[in-house]
Amino acid sequence: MKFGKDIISPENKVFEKTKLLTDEYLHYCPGCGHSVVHRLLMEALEDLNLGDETIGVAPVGCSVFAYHYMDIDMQQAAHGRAPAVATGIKRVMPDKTVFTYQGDGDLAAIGTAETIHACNRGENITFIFINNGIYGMTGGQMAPTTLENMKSSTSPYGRDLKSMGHPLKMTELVANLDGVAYATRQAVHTPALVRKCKKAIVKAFKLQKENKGTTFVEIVTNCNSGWKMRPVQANEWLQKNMIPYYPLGDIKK
Amino acid sequence: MKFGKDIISPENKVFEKTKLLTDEYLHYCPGCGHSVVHRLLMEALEDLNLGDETIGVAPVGCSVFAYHYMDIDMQQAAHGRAPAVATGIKRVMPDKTVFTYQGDGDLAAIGTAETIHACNRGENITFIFINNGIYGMTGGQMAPTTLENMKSSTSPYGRDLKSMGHPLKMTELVANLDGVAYATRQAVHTPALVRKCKKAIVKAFKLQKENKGTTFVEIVTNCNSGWKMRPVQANEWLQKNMIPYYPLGDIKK
Amino acid sequence: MEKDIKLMKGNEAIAEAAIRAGVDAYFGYPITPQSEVIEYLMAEQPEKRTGMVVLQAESEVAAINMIYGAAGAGKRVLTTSSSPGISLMQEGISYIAGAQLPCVLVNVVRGGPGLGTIQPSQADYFQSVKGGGHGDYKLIVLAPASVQESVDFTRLAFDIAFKYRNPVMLLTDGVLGQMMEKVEFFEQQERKKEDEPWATVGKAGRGHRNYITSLFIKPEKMYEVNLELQKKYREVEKNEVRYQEIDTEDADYLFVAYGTTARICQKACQLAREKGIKVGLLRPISLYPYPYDIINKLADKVKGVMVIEMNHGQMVEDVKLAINGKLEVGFMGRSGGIIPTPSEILEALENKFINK
Amino acid sequence: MEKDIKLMKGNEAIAEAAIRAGVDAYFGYPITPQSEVIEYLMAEQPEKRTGMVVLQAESEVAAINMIYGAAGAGKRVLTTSSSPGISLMQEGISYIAGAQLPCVLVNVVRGGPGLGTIQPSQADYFQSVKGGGHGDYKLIVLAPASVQESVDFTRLAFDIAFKYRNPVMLLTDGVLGQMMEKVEFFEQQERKKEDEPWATVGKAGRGHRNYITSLFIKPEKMYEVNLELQKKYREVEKNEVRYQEIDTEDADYLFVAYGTTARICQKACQLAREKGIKVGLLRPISLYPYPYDIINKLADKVKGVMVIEMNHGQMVEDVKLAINGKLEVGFMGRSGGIIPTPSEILEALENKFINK
Amino acid sequence: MTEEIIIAGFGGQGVLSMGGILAYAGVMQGKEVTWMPSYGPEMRGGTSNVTVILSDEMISSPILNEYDTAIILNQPSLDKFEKMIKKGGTLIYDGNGINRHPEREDINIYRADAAKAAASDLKNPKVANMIVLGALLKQNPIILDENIKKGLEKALPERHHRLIPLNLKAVEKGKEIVKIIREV
Amino acid sequence: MTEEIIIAGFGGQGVLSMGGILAYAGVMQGKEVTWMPSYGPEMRGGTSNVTVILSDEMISSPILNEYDTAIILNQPSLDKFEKMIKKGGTLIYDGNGINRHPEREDINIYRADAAKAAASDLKNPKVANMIVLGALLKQNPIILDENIKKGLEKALPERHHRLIPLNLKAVEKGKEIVKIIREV
Amino acid sequence: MAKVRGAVEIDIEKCKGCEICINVCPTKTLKMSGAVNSKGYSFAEMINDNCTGCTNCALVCPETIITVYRKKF
Amino acid sequence: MAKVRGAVEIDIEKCKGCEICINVCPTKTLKMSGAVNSKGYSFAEMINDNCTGCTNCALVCPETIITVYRKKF
Ligand SMILES: Cc1ncc(C[n+]2csc(CCOP(=O)(O)OP(=O)(O)O)c2C)c(N)n1
Ligand SMILES: Cc1ncc(C[n+]2csc(CCOP(=O)(O)OP(=O)(O)O)c2C)c(N)n1
Ligand code: SF4
Ligand code: SF4
Ligand code: SF4
Ligand code: SF4
Repeated sequence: MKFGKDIISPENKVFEKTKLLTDEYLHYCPGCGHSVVHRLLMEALEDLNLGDETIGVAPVGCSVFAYHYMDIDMQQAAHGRAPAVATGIKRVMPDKTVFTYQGDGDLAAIGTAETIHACNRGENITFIFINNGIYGMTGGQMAPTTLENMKSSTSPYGRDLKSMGHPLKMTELVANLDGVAYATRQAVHTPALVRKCKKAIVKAFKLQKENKGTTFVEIVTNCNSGWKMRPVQANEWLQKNMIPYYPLGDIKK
Repeated sequence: MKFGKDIISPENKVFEKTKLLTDEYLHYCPGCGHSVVHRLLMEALEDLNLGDETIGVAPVGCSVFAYHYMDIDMQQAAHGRAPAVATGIKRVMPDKTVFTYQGDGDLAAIGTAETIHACNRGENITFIFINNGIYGMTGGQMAPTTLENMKSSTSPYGRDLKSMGHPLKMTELVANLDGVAYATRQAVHTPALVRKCKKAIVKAFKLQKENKGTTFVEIVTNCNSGWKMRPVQANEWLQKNMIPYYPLGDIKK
Repeated sequence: MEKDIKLMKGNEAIAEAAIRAGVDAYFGYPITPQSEVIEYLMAEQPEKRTGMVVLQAESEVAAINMIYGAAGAGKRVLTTSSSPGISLMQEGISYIAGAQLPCVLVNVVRGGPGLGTIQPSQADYFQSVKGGGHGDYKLIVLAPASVQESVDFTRLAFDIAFKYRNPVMLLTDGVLGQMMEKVEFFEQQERKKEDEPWATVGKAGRGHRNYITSLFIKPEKMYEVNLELQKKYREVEKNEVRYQEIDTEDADYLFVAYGTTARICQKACQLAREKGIKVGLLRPISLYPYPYDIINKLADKVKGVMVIEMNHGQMVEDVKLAINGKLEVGFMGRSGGIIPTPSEILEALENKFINK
Repeated sequence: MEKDIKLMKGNEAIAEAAIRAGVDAYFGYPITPQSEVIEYLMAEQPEKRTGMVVLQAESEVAAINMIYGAAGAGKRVLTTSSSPGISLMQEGISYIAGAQLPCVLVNVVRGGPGLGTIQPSQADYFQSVKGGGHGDYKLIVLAPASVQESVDFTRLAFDIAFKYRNPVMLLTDGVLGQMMEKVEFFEQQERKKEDEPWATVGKAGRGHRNYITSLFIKPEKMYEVNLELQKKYREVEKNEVRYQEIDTEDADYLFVAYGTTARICQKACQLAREKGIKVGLLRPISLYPYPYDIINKLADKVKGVMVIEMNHGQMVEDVKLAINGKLEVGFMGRSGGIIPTPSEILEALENKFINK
Repeated sequence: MTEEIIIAGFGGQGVLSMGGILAYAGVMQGKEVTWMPSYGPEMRGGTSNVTVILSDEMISSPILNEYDTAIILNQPSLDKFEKMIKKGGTLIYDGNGINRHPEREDINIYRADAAKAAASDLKNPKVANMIVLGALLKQNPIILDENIKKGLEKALPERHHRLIPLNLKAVEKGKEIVKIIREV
Repeated sequence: MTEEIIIAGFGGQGVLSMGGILAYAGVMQGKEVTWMPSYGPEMRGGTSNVTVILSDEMISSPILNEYDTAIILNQPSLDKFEKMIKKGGTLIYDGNGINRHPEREDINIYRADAAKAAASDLKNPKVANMIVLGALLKQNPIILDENIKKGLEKALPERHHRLIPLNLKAVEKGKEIVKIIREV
Repeated sequence: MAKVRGAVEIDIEKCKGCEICINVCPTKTLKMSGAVNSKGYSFAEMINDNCTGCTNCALVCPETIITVYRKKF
Repeated sequence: MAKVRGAVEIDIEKCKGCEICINVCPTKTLKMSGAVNSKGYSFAEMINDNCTGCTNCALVCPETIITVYRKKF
């Protein structure tokens, strides 16, 4: 039997997939946060009517195939170098909208220098920074953001601060830089957070269009595969463990 | 005629070159701050009796030949990679004393990622960071630390913040990282500052010996050649322009 | 009508040529002996002359990836560096080649390995022509031998790069970069107006999205892309071989050398002829594609071939491949910033083939 | 007495072999298809077994420079990566070679160029043997063809590296890294106790300082250092050539292939002999120094030589240099993660030399 | 003697571990062994296969054109590998989810509905792979039972050793339920 | 005709700029020109030299074994380059600071004490280099005076053009003071 | 007071059965169906008519396969 | 009150004439000599007996070529 049949008709539609997302089957793991952020990003561009003039930069990481899903012009960048690639794009086309989409391994490990310097130059680009506390793509290795004692395939007994360093708060760090106009930390594991996160992304793009400088949106998500949890459990763990260390909200605005 | 002849005799000696400096003729420009810091560094090691067990890491930059002057074991490192090289050394010999000696181009431009991550891991090493606001070695190009409107061979009309970014305060930045035990900014253009600077270096090495984590000593100096000034004038300019933007003192202790 | 003749350093001439070639952007990082390129550009303020963007990157790694980004937007983009900096770019170069992006790279080679010395060298031949990065890719490599050629090849390099959607490298050295010679400049070219159909500039008007990538996770697809690349390289090998023959018609012996050493060999040829020894010079201009055929042909006419390089034997392998056992191939090399002199070179030839 | 036989993946076997070889430190960064090396090490906690240090670096650039530092202290150090990561290491590798530091690098090659694919490939041959970095330097390159050899060569590589104070690279691929085979391990070796006389460990007791550098600003000195390096390489070429001959005594045709493709060629030889075609295999084990002489010698005995690679023609140049025009050299290549099968290979040989 | 085996199915069906146990058992029997998985970028789903070669001599190519035996657990794998079995070779498959059944007439074909048996008889869907292995061993006893046990001991981490009896039972079950479809 | 010249001295003595003016003057005279400096890592001091080749034909090697003319401003440069002058070639030197004077008998040797003349007669030590250039032109008028003037105009940035008369005066001074030590 | 009713349409072939939607539905309208789709995933479906069209489920669904309808009565 | 007198010894061959020492001397004891050393640099020297041995000059001298002496009388 089917419920709600009488309601399902075009004039009653209140939510549907944005057209800037392609119909391609997403390769992400069930419950992965990447996909939600993909949608918010595309919705934001659609709401601002920027889909035609935006160039996105996809990283190396689970979202390496983002260009299959986002129906906008995109470049795939070498691991960690998305901010440099985006700088190259933006400098030759200052009127276009440019964003990078990067994981925590990409942005906070190998790409640290490019991140810091793009922010310090105040490149008019938007960073979408997916912090899932781990390297998803390559099989769940420790990232700079991995929490203390958190297990990963390269910290199988838990992250030991003394030998492996401290979970890095990139957004707080870049907020210190004069070039950064807006730095915020968001999440997408509840409907309310999803709504807030979208607002933050919209705000970032608006500031970019106003040439205010670098806008930096961190989004704390799960990597349930890397964490070796079921999706719902992963989101609970995230709320309980990640959020206290990576508190949500605007850091610089 | 010669003055003070009657005073000059061994028993009256109150200051002489430390033995950890070699007798080699320094290749630095007249009045360059590098040389003073070299001495303080060697005096600190001598005072702490660490000369025999220390490994220094020389950068690419004017101080690339530091190993000619410092009578200790040293490694020359690729441009910007001294923190990684020092990490390699320290990890295999945790009981030895290890320092990097780096210019602002080296540490704050190409070496940003290595700097941030060594600090974040709390590597038990000491950074000696020479901030002279310019690339000296290669002919006076703009560095990340170059002040607003300051001229250099790659900012011949002065540094334009909008297109070239903001003067970067690395010490403040790394002070945010949990691995950093001590971060301070010093200078050596007056006798009083020289004395203070040496104390800071001694403190940094002591903390290293106590395994407290990363110690980071920035020293603001002149590059009179790069600045196209005479040495005394350069030090005056430094006091008037660099110090207000890069205020001296401990940032984290 | 006065010709636009200037006396300029090779490095500065490349910078000026870039502005005139309508280049859209330069991204680079200082390193001796090539920092004059960015210094000249910063002083010239090309953003006022043509709108060209010049940015000092935080490192060579950043610079090459800025190049990737701007090249992906279909713009004319240039970076320059010297040996250690070029080594740092290898991952980026492989990406650019894999994503089939046009751009021009200049390596003003210095002596290695490691930090080495800032003096001139040709020890990056293998890196440039065989592939310093990973995977089966080819840079198209041009080796100017004068300041004038540095200028001319800068423009030519952009033409070739866009023709094949492939990175083109100019391989020069400290001598060519620091030396001043007379140059005649071509007229200011306009910057490109239309967008490349494949470029990522926002999909407005196009209807479908473009994307730039070198990722082809499925082996079948990756193999296909590689075959496509190989096809392109065969095309390049057919069309873009460039070389210069000097005094080869009646030559009994042949020097093979490129760039600075070719200039020195030319002088050695003069010295030889003064002594009654007929020596010619084959100067490869394109190092990839390599002029195998002409060398093979010349090998039929001469008694000996002598390769001269400022390294310990790199291009000599290509000469041997070209000659394929027909003749013995001699080699003389200097390195680390030591530049062979004309008489040394001649002596080496005499010792190898004449006084033996 | 029970032998220490295990069934292990190539990557894990290298990790275990490193622990047993008394390695002092591993620095590396994850990348498919080699992340098992660091994962195995982290799980094994070698700091408890032998005191070996394992650190995940922030990038490959950092990793290779950590290697430089620890190697400069005279320790046995290892890093592993795959193609794009190895490209990023090129500057560091050139520094290590220039400063004459011993260390072992493993490249578990994947398909390129660019991000490419994670499937196996041999397209980094040029980069490994000709020099991906700048300057005249050589890596000593060993190509294992089994998990057992991966283990044995890991130890051997350290012996060679310290004998010549030179970096040694193990060139494997995704097949060899991911495949499990039976391996017999050598016994746990002690970690080195004495300091190398040249190492920077603090000058206590020595009286004079040591320093590690690749900077020789004066051309004369840099040239001298380069000559010293060249002398060392001649020594290596004399002592360290390694290869395997399979069924070559009576062979009419010869395959030349290394690593995974050599294994596949071996099967193709069997298939050929079943068909009555006498085919042998020459497997270079050391890719630098290259077994030129034996290939040259075998060329006198066979009717045709066929080179098989998982790329579009790299080692084939060395085979041609070895054969120097004596015979035609055939080539078959696959790339991008496509692995040639035994029957494809045989067919290629037949088409080239028999059915023509 | 050399036995070249391909095992193929979905990611979660225990393809790699079945191959691993077989390979370990081969080691216990003193054989040369090669186990070569296909590997992909995704941590998630998809098909997966592993080549296992057991031999009394040194093993040459881990890459094969054709196999002595194929063990097949889903339709895509059947479609791909049926044609790659040597003439006179062996195909063993689990009928679960198979629509197009094997058609070749020049090979031996056996069927063992292991997924069903695992779920219903052994109450543990995870051991379906061992049931199929049992089916193989019934038809082609390349490995002695005792070595399968030893292989399990080596292949499974200590903490899973309590599962060995269940696994062995599954092997037995496979021997029981295997059906001959065609023998040549 | 090809003239191969080496100019050598200390860093601050205006060696490179003298070469540059000569090179620019050559361009004005329609000659082919190559100006090749030695360059070093140091922004500071040390010796410095530049090769200037003026020719009516295309210039081949910028690297030379021997020179037609050497212009020498300090002792180390004299020691290095005296022996690299072609037989019958020309050496011009400033006697300032020279202890070991040139000894070759198969070359033309001229001396112009330019540093002294610049300081005392022209009251500007910076133009010593132009005095030596004048000395050269007196002995070997490879470049016409008018082209030296044009060369100066090209070589000096606009804002220094007011110094051209002084420079020309220095050239004249050089022609005056040059002394023949030996002619062959 | 106007009554609001809603309904969701789920593209079950693309559902990966992550169950995140189920968790956020305030009216307990969604549940995993016992069946699996052709990719082998169990999928979500409406099990009652309590849906208010709040879009919570659609907002968190990683696959963006939930279309939401709402009608005021 | 004990009187203190000092003196400095300068290795003039290594002096680069930067004048930094002169600037920090509280007693105006140092001055550039008119002469130059063999490297061509003008060098610093004592021009009176006012030195107190305060070491200021030695602390800032980049070349570390000033040795300081002090004696109480
Ligand atoms: C130079 C280089 N080094 C390493 C890799 C391998 N690699 C691919 S993605 C990745 C990390 C991905 O983690 P993250 O950025 O956190 O993104 P996620 O997959 O978690 O979304 C790594 C190490 C690579 N492709 N290139
Ligand atoms: C990879 C690489 N890029 C560039 C260079 C050239 N280079 C040498 S030193 C230097 C900058 C030096 O500046 P800084 O670190 O501020 O030190 P300083 O010379 O001012 O003391 C540069 C760009 C190099 N040697 N290697
Ligand atoms: S591995 Fe992690 S980050 Fe990657 S798709 Fe799966 S859940 Fe998402
Ligand atoms: S260039 Fe600057 S930093 Fe270098 S030695 Fe001279 S003054 Fe010092
Ligand atoms: S959230 Fe989406 S993918 Fe997950 S179970 Fe619900 S409908 Fe399926
Ligand atoms: S500070 Fe030192 S180098 Fe400078 S003038 Fe004084 S003595 Fe000479």
